[in-house]
Amino acid sequence: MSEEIIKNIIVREDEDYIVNMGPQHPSTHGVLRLEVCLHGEFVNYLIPHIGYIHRGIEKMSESDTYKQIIHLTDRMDYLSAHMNNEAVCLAVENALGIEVPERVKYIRVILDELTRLASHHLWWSAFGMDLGALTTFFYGMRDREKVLAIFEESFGSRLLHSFNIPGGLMHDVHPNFQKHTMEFVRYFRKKLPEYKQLLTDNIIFHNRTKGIGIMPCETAVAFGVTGPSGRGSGFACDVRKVAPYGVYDKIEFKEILHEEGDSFSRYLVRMEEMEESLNILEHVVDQVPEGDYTARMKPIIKLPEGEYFQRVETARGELGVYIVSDGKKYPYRIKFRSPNFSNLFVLNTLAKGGKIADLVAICGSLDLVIPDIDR
Amino acid sequence: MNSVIKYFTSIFKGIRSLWAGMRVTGKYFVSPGEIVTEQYPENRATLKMAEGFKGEVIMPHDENNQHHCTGCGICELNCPNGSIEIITKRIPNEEGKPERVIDKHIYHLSMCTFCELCIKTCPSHALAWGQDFEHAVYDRTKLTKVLNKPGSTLKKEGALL
Amino acid sequence: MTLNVVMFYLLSGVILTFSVLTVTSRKMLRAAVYLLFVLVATSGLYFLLKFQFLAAVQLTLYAGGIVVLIIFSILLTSHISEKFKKPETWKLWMGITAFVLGSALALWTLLSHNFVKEPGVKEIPVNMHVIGNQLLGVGKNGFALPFEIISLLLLASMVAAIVIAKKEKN
Amino acid sequence: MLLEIFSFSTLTANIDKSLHAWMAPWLAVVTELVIIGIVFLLFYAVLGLFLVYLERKVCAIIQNRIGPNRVGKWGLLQTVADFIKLITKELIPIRNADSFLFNLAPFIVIAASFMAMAAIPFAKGLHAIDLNIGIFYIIAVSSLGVVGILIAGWSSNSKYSLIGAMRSGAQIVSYELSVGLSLLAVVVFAGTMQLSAIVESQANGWWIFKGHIPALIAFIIYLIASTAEINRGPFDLAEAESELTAGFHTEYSGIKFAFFFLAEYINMFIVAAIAATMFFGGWMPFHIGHWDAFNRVMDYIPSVVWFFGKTFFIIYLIMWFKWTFPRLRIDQLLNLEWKYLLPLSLMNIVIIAFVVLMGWYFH
Repeated sequence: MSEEIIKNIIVREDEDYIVNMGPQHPSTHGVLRLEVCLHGEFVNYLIPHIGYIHRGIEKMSESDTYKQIIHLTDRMDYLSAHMNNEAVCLAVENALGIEVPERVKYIRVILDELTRLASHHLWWSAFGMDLGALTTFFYGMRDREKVLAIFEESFGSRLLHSFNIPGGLMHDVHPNFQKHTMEFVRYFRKKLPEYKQLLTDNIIFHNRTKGIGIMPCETAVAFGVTGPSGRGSGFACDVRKVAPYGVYDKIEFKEILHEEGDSFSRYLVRMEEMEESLNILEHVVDQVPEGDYTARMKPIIKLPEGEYFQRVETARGELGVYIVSDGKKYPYRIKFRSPNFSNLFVLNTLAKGGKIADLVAICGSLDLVIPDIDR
Repeated sequence: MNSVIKYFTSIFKGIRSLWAGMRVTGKYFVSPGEIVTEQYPENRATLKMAEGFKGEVIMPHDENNQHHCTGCGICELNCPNGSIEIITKRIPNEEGKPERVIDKHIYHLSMCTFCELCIKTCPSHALAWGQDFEHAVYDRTKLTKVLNKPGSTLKKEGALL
Repeated sequence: MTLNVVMFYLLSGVILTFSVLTVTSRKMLRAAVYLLFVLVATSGLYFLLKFQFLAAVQLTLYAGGIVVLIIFSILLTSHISEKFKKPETWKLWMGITAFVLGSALALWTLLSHNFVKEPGVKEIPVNMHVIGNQLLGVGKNGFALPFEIISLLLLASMVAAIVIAKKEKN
Repeated sequence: MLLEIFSFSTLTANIDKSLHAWMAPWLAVVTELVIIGIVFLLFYAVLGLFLVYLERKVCAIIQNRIGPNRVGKWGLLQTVADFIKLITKELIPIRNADSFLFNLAPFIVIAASFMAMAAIPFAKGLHAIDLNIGIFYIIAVSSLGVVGILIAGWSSNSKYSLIGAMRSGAQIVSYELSVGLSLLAVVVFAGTMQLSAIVESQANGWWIFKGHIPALIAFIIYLIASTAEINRGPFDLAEAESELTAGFHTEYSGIKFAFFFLAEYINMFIVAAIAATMFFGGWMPFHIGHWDAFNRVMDYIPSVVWFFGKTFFIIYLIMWFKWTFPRLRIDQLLNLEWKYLLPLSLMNIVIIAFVVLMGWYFH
């Protein structure tokens, strides 16, 4: 069944009207090249060409200690840097059988949700801009700035804050962390209706996204499309629910699901996820217990021989970390199952038969981060 | 008849949704107080980075030009990018025995990824984050810095800086 | 020599030059653009004669309408590297013969006509009511019937175009 | 009654008289033409630069930014600096491009906007040519601009440009109908196509008020259709940067690009000026029926101020659209025209004819 869905044979012909979108193109959000075959305004097929910013993170990780890997995972999906780090940390902690302090777990959840919000802000901004509504970009960025200010205060950097380390956190958060987080939640609750008026309810936006790039649930499962993109097709794949980590099992939150599977439902999933993140934040911020910010760890971490796997929910879907250890201080092999890689390759199936403008809308609604594809 | 009504209601609904969007942008147009732009070089005087902002790695020195670095090389070991080089020398101490002290703590800012591992792992807390963020230079060799100041010595005891 | 005469010769020169260029150019889009210049210059002649309504109609219909459609269809069908082949010799000679005969006929007609010298061109004010009444009039000088017939013709050609386009798709 | 003190006709008449006094008649005419040409060129350049500045400021404030603020006071010289940059930039020759057409295209676009500008009444007595088919002439010449866009897209030998040009062609050809029909509404009301006469006909109230609902509908249709006609957002498909990078002018650089850029902004001004003239009375001050005292007070504001005030108000509306809405898709764009705007404006014309016939408007 799923093999049939994935199978798409592309026949190239000499008279095909090929347009190269990328590697530098405004709508691919990075150095991704799409070889698009057009028939007038319609897309016949498209072939993604990846690898323009391959940095060999997996290979580099093989000569890094487990603590040093963290600064590389930051740079895969830079918009969910925190979750990427968490995946490695959890994998190492589980392998060593370390129980991290409660405080760490709660702070990690808060950071997860803040990072998710910041990532969705950027996605909303860029999605609006893809569809030609340039003002959304600045509104989204304006609100994202508030999250980044919280990050900067506590971790010293705004985007790539290698803040998680195996065993806990790098250092304790700023005393004002909780206060500022609550301030942000209140602020953003006021701004969210504007997002709705400006884009969600807009008739042009409806026309551009409703019924565009329909991805049935089977297709999502077959391609392994996870995260908001998969949940927009009704594929219940939220790792926070399926395999809870941290304190997600103690928190009540909804898994946002929409059944239609078009660009608009993927959009709605993310918009409602933002609201849900705010709910989680409100719920969790006051519960952070006092305590240590890290468990006691040896200076040099050596994992026992064996294979370890941990998955987390990043802003874009399921990130899996697979570590093979031979008992040394470096991992023998480390493999990341990155969500964007799977999300990208459904693009041909979705965009085929649509228009160029639809391709842009679909590409935006899948919310791809190219460095995560190439790693 | 039904389709005619539908046609006109769709027009009005469309116009109403467009008007809702225009109200948002119009509101911001008439309230320039909402402007969030930071005018960077002008606000240098008031611009204060958060404490613990990762500008660059520095080695704090006290008023006697003394620092805490023993030259043990743990930071060099822990750095994932090789952006720290430790050069030590041996000088005789008070008892006349040669002792290993830091000669140059070389820090390549151009390679640093600000992962904080050197600062975190330093056993004598000799390193810290500097707040300076204006790193642009015309020559990349200028990004290679020597963290210990010339003529500085090791502070044997005393409170941390 | 008044300015009007200077303008007349200027416009006529433009028309003649670009007409020749239109038929001799071997690149299709260039020919279409030369044709555009010819048509614009023609409307300039009308302006010179103070037939402003006619001039504007000329601009809208020919320059703005027909040439745009021609260019549009060229965009859809031909590639930039395409060029017309040089015409074969016999075709060239046939063309030249047709040109000589045609211009002889035109010249003969012009020269044999007895032109009456008018003292000056008077501007005829365009009255919207008159235009409206004439376009929809059925009596003398009425355009209702020609108007309808032309629209039928256009409809027929549109249907034909759709049929042709449909066929190609299947 | 209109005050004569602000009329430009005395000034122009004086210049005419003094020129004729010490020159041969033909030389005087040529001199006048040269003066008008220079005035228009200067106006064109200053207006273009100012509109670019205005757009950047307006969008900046809408987007919670400051906008240009470095060059000159409030960044007023920013666009001048941009212009200097553009004219000193290298003109990149495109391999396999049809260089003749490639170089010609910007001039066609800019000439079309120039020709349209000539017929706009800027103030009382400040009117280069008052054709008695004024509005028809403007529609006719502004339709020439699309030729420039089409050949720009084709001759660049670039796929993005070609798609942009084709979109633009389809768009302009279809939206011209709605523009024409919505302007026809006012022509029916005023009973003339001469712009000066249309302005005079609004001495006792602007058509948008006198013509109440049908005129309002016509105005809205005109605003939408003309925004589409000048390729501005949300109808900027021809240069949709997220799809086609820059559409038909992808391959242009330096001053040739600046020409397209300038023409786009001048077209926006022309469109707004037409809307101001047709619906908002052009340079005619705000008058209400027979309230003579009120009308006299209004007359003290110079007609130039009225004209530019109205025009910039409409320009602001157009900018407001652009910075709020997402872009339409090409088929939706054509749907909007053929399924909504065109039937509505046809209906509207019939209603207006009926209203005029019955005299159901304020006069």
